[in-house]
Amino acid sequence: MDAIVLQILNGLDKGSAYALIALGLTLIFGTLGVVNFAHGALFMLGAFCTVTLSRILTLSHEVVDPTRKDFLGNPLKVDVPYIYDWFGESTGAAIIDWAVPLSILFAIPIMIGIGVLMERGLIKHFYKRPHADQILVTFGLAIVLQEIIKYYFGANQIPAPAPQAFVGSLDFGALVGFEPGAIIYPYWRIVYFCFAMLLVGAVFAFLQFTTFGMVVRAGMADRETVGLLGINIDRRFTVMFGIAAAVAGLAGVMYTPINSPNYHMGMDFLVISFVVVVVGGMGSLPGAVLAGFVLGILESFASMRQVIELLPGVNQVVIYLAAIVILLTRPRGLLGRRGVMED
Amino acid sequence: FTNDPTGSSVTLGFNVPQTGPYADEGADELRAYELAVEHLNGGGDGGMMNTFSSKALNGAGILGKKVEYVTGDTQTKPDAARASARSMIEKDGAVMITGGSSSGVAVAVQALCQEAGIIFMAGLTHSNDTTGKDKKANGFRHFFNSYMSGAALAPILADNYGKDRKAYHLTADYNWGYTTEEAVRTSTEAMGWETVAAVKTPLAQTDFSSYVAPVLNSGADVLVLNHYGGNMVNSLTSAVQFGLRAAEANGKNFEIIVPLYSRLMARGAGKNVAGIFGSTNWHWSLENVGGAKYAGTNAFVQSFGQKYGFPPSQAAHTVYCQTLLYADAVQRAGSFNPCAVAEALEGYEFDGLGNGPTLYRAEDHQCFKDVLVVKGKENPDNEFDLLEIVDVTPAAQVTYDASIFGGELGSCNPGA
Amino acid sequence: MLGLNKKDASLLVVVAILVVCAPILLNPFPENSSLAQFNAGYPDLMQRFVIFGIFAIGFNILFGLTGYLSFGHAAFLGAGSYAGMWMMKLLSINVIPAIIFSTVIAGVISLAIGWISLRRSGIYFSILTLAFAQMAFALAASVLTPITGGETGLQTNLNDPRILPEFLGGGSAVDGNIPKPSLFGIEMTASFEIPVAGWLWTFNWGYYICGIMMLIAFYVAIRIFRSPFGLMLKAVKSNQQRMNYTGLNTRPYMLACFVISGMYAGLAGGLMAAMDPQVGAERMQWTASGEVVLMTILGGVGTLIGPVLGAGLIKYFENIFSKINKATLEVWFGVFPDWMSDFFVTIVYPFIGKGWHLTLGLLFMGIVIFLPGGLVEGGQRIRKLFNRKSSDASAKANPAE
Amino acid sequence: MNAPADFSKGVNHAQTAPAFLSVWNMESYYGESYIVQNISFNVHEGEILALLGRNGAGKTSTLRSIARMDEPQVTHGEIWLDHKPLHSMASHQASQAGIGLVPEDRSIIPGLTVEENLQLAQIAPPIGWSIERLYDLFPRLGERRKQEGVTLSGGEQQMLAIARALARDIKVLLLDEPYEGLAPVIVDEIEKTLRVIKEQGITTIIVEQNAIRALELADRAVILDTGGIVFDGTAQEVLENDELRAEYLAI
Amino acid sequence: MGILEVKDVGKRFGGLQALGDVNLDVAENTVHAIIGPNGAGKSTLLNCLVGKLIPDTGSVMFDGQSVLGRTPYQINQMGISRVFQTPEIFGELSVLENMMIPIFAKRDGAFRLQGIDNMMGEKDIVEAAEKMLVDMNMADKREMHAAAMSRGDKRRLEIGMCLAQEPRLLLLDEPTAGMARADTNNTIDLLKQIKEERDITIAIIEHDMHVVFSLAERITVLAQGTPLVEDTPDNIKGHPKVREAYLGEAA
Ligand SMILES: Nc1ncnc2c1ncn2[C@@H]1O[C@H](COP(=O)(O)OP(=O)(O)OP(=O)(O)O)[C@@H](O)[C@H]1O
Ligand SMILES: Nc1ncnc2c1ncn2[C@@H]1O[C@H](COP(=O)(O)OP(=O)(O)OP(=O)(O)O)[C@@H](O)[C@H]1O
Ligand SMILES: CC(C)C[C@H](N)C(=O)O
Ligand SMILES: [Mg+2]
Ligand SMILES: [Mg+2]
Repeated sequence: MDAIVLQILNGLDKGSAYALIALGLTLIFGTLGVVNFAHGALFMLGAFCTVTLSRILTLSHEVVDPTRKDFLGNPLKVDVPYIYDWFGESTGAAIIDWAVPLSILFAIPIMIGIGVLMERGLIKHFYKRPHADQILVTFGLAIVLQEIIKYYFGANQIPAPAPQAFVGSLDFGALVGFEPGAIIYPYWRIVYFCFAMLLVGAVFAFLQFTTFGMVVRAGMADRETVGLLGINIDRRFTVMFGIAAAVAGLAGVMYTPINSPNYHMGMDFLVISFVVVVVGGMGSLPGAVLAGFVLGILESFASMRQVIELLPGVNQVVIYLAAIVILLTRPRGLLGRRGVMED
Repeated sequence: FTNDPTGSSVTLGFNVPQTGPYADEGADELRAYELAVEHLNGGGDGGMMNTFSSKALNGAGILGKKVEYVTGDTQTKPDAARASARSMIEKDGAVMITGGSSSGVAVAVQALCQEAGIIFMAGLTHSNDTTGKDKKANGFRHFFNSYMSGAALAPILADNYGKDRKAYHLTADYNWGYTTEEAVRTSTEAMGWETVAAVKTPLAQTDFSSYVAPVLNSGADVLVLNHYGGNMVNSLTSAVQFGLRAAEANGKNFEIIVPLYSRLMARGAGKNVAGIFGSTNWHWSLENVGGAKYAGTNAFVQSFGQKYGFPPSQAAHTVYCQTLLYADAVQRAGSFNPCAVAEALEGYEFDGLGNGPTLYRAEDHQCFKDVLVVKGKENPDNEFDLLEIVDVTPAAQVTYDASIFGGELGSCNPGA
Repeated sequence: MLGLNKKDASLLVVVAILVVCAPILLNPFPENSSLAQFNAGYPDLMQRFVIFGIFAIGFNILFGLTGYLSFGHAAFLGAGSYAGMWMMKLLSINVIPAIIFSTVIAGVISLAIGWISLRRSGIYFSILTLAFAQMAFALAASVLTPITGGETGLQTNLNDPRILPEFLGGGSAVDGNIPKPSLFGIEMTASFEIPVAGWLWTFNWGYYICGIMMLIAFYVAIRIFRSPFGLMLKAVKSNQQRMNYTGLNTRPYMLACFVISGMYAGLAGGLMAAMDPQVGAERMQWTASGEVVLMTILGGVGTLIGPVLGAGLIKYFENIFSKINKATLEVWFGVFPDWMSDFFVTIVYPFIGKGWHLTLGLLFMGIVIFLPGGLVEGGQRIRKLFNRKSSDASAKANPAE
Repeated sequence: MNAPADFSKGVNHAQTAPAFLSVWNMESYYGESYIVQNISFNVHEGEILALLGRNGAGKTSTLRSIARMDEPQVTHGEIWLDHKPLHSMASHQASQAGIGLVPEDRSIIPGLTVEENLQLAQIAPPIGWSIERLYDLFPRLGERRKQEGVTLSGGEQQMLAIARALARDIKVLLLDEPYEGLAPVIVDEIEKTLRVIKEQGITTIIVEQNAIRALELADRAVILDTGGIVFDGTAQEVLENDELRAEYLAI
Repeated sequence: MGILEVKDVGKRFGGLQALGDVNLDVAENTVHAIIGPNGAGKSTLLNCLVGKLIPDTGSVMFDGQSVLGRTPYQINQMGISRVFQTPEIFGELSVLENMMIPIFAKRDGAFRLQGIDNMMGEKDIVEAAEKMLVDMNMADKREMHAAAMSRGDKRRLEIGMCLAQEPRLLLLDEPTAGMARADTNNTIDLLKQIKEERDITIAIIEHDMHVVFSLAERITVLAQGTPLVEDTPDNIKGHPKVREAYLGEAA
């Protein structure tokens, strides 16, 4: 029983990662109809916003410490962050400690900027082009972004830990009446889940309670006619892209303490996020989120030892298996709309 | 034989991952290769050529021919690695291929070199198979292997954590993972440990939470992460997040073990590695800690550090050694003929390359030398000082019978 | 000729000539020149060009004609490779059974996957094929390790049975070495080299066998494009509804097309195993499926020769650009003064060697942005330019007309 | 028969333009094909103009050019609406300037209900008739307000397309075959509506195959053939000129 | 006993009874028109005949065999062809290719693998397609992309494609909508001629009374999903209820 609750919890946080990435992707892919292979790269860029901010915060000057030696036996040069000089050591250290949450503020304008730039400079010209061309150009862009990041940050992972206050885990089991220690759950993952729900809610609200969503959907289905009705659809597409980029970026920012970022993390998520969006149903935001959680939880269950022993290898294929079953029984995914990218 | 160098130079093929997850290891390997070539051609301070027990090398290239090299990208994919190696052989006329970053690649490229009649000097590969089940007459490995990691680690673990432990293994679902799990299991079980469970994790996994979370309730009190690279960074991060470091089980402190460590990896995992045991082939502080027996280490660190500004990784060290060893073997054999070179390497004993006295065993072309047991440092002095050498296990203790892994060496192929 | 119209026949002839002369054409730079780096005329790469050409031609039969974008074609390539390897391990080192069997197996598997995936269209179809391929990859890489060799892959071994009699390529090891794939005794790696002045031309048996297979594959593709069957496939792409109400059953057309395309992939896989006896599971990964998609788009979707060109370009970058290192650059720019050469090296370095992906990414973007129809469109534009120029010239020459 | 006024190219006609909507020397292309071939005509405020011609004559292309759709591309010429230069606008700007087009394929937006299709027209200014008023005009649409627009019957879709144009405050209504597919009684209804619209001062250009009906409604007529204007005059003239009708309209 | 017998067919869309107990009997080798107000269910009825929709109740028999439970292509192979209300053609193919496809379907059935046969080697089919193009008066458009044609031309092409199949029952949903008068008349003549020459039954939906009254031998008037009357054209013209609900002043 506790094992099951545990895997559901695990599925929730994996699900929130999938859901967040798929949410951003579905804004571009399910709503604007652009097969955006650079979406994973946006997620990755978000994560590197965190890395960049913590690099900025730890910008240092060197102080030679003659008592210690470096690997060549020379006196050790110690880096002292400027921020220590300005705010004093303890405040400075606290600011550095809170780099990840601070990055949210840092990342929002940057990611919106990147999204808008990308749309204006590139994607704009590809709405009417075949999906194949969109794949090629966005894949090319993804590679370029990745390589640039790799060039500056290297190929290995870079740790970006959560603030000290969120290190450690909650004894969730004890709270709901299991034995102590039966179900423990890291604080940061709880934060991630809540953050995901908040972001999903905000995006939903924006699209639900304004006509923005309807207009963009209409524009996707028939740009020409929407223009005929006096609506400047290009501008709305740009805004949509900016939002999508920001959502992807924030998903990346908050993900860094869970897995240390590297330049390749976007590609790792790319395929899964396409699967999630399509299983959720093209053009459906709730579908993408639902599918994210369903697949996340399924994956968690499939990686239970007992399950793997029963069916070796299910953990590796369960998402795809589920995708096949769902798409065969529900032709347009969980909540898909008719006619969106069916040809 | 294939690619007998006719001109005044000889070409070596450095086939390393330049893209993909091991690109940083690959980059470090490449630095070491360049350094080795410089030293072979008489440039720089000579590095370990000065401490190497064999004095056949004289700084005038190999057999008087200037050493040149070509580089290629394995992408850590057997297919791509073979394509790259084939182009080195067919297009550039390389006489020897070296490099690699994973056992899959090493096995694939080694087989290719066997077929083509070229010597293969393996780089970073740790699976037993490379010189076990899949060994080849034209292939040689300086790096240690899973078996040795297990054999070296087990006694230290028993000393530190006791003989009554229950281990839970998470194993990367591929050949290296299997052999490492197997090695650690057998050697710890021999100490009296019990293995509660061993779960295979997909190689492409990035979030290990659903594998890590159930560990605490399984009755285990030790978690063994048979992971490397990104896998290990992520699984260790998950394990720490789920409070395993702080937890108690069966009345003991819960412990985590990482059988194969590398410094580059430790950097990715950050503070999470503190206090965690593992093994490694070599570390830049070895001579400072272990004394003159490990001569060569400081010479190498010095010349590498001067050139690049940071200490070499174990990957850099092993490929530097491999390059010198090859050059030396050619020099001693007096010929580039792969069969002559192989003969010169087989059963060769040497010293001064930073690992102490070492044997290139004839039966399986595996090097036997001391193995380092290391631990993540609690309070690193500087950004390179992440691992602390806990113990050095003597070579004798990690030596095994050459036949235990099966496989056939075949006969050396000099090529057409 | 051969039932082709004049235009197609001349295209086939041109391709055939290119294939035959490739060892010369791809080695334009003398052996010892500093540009020899850019030579691609060595057996392994030439084999890859034509093998991936076959793969892309087959993919284009599906994608170019019907518009169905399969994201799982690598599964068929991989299955073909494994099948071919097993033939070389079990039956004979002769490549013929390997090639035949790999094509057949890929056909059978694509029949099964196509049967299910073709129930959906558009993006849903793409994701179904992707899911199947990813499952195949995951299984090959782990659970099926006894058959596939897992992540390390499958190789020929000293003690493989090879039960066919020796003259058919059966039999075991030759003095401690594994026999090499061959065609009735001609080893795939066997080449003869002709040095001409500063050039060295390598004519390789394996390459020519692949080349012949590609020409056959290309010919069959032309015939399919020009057949009523091809017309039906284009009609499926254009309007399935009209197809149905015209009394045509689209399912078998699609399935036949899918299987043919899968068999092309299987053939390519079989040839890969035959040229280089080693298969790794990553050959089936989505990135491999994605690669053939990129090749096809890069060359020109729905064109006959485009996919081959796209395949060539990507493989060229992967194999040639990735091998240029700093030392090579220093040699090239050595003629300039030091500061200039340093400057050039710094500028160029991020784009070559380990930066080859960056160049490839930029190339992808550049081509789609500036040549929407892929490389083939580029060619057409150049030709148009020439035509215009020459017609301008003739117009000037004959002002009276 | 008035010959189209001849204005030299490149002059700013805003001040000299005698009419409410003026098209000067307009040329449009679909890719490389030259479709609208240098046409000029004027429409006065409050007037109904019938634009007639055979299939493929270029009627739709002319309307689309005026509405500033991406295709066909207007490569030359000027279009002025009430002293505003339509030729330098994008379609959404033209719409905001007062152009309303009822396209020949109706272009009901898939995925949106009838009501959403109408709401969409009232997002950008200027806003015209209220949705309730439109439902009064076409009660069938009111009954089907929650139904997805594209599942309406052919005739219902036509009503929706006209209603959608009226939902905006337009100055010029461009109708591309508005009677097509409508039952005769409904055609009568729409004709009445068009007269009402005219009374409100809205200018209309109507393209219609049912030429007689269109001419009975219209004040003036322009006849197109292979992309050029072959007649520009009053509707009455066409109705009376049998030769003209026989040659270009086959009636 | 007609060739097509529709018995008690009903179809609901959610709360809307689009068809209720429709009975229809079309005699062999006649032209039967179905008219009625917009949204009466005419297209829906046609959809039930060709397998696009499955009726909730009732039966549809063609030549003694049930149509229900068969897929569209099977129904077509039985000898029923349909022209849609909005043109359904192969936009990316040339006009000639468009015309060849139905002829292939006629000759080879629902599926035949002609993997490497040469299309242009099929002389008979090319000739038949070209002849049909001449008949449809569009031989000059032979090489054009079908999508680039004007809408009237697309419709003509679609009719030609259906006729090329030589169906036994031809269903036409507003075939002349948007067609110029001259071509409408041509089409009427063509349909008449084909009916004379071949054993063909035609069911036609039209709002253009000129077409209806020139072609139809019997007329069914559908209103709100049920047949109002069925009679000869002359009687329908004079029927007061029909005049009121549908024809208006047109008749
Ligand atoms: N998208 C297109 N691409 C190329 N040519 C086109 C395109 N659309 C229309 N044409 C061509 O432009 C010409 C004029 O077409 P247009 O649709 O304006 O005619 P129309 O007068 O509206 O005819 P109809 O009465 O049939 O609707 C036709 O010859 C047609 O073939
Ligand atoms: N898929 C559907 N879902 C809901 N309602 C539908 C659907 N298809 C048709 N209807 C409704 O059923 C009714 C009958 O539609 P149908 O298309 O058969 O009319 P029709 O007689 O052909 O009219 P018209 O002459 O205008 O083409 C209409 O009111 C239409 O809105
Ligand atoms: C990089 C190596 C030391 C470990 C690697 N995973 C292997 O297969 O051997
Ligand atoms: Mg028109
Ligand atoms: Mg209808």
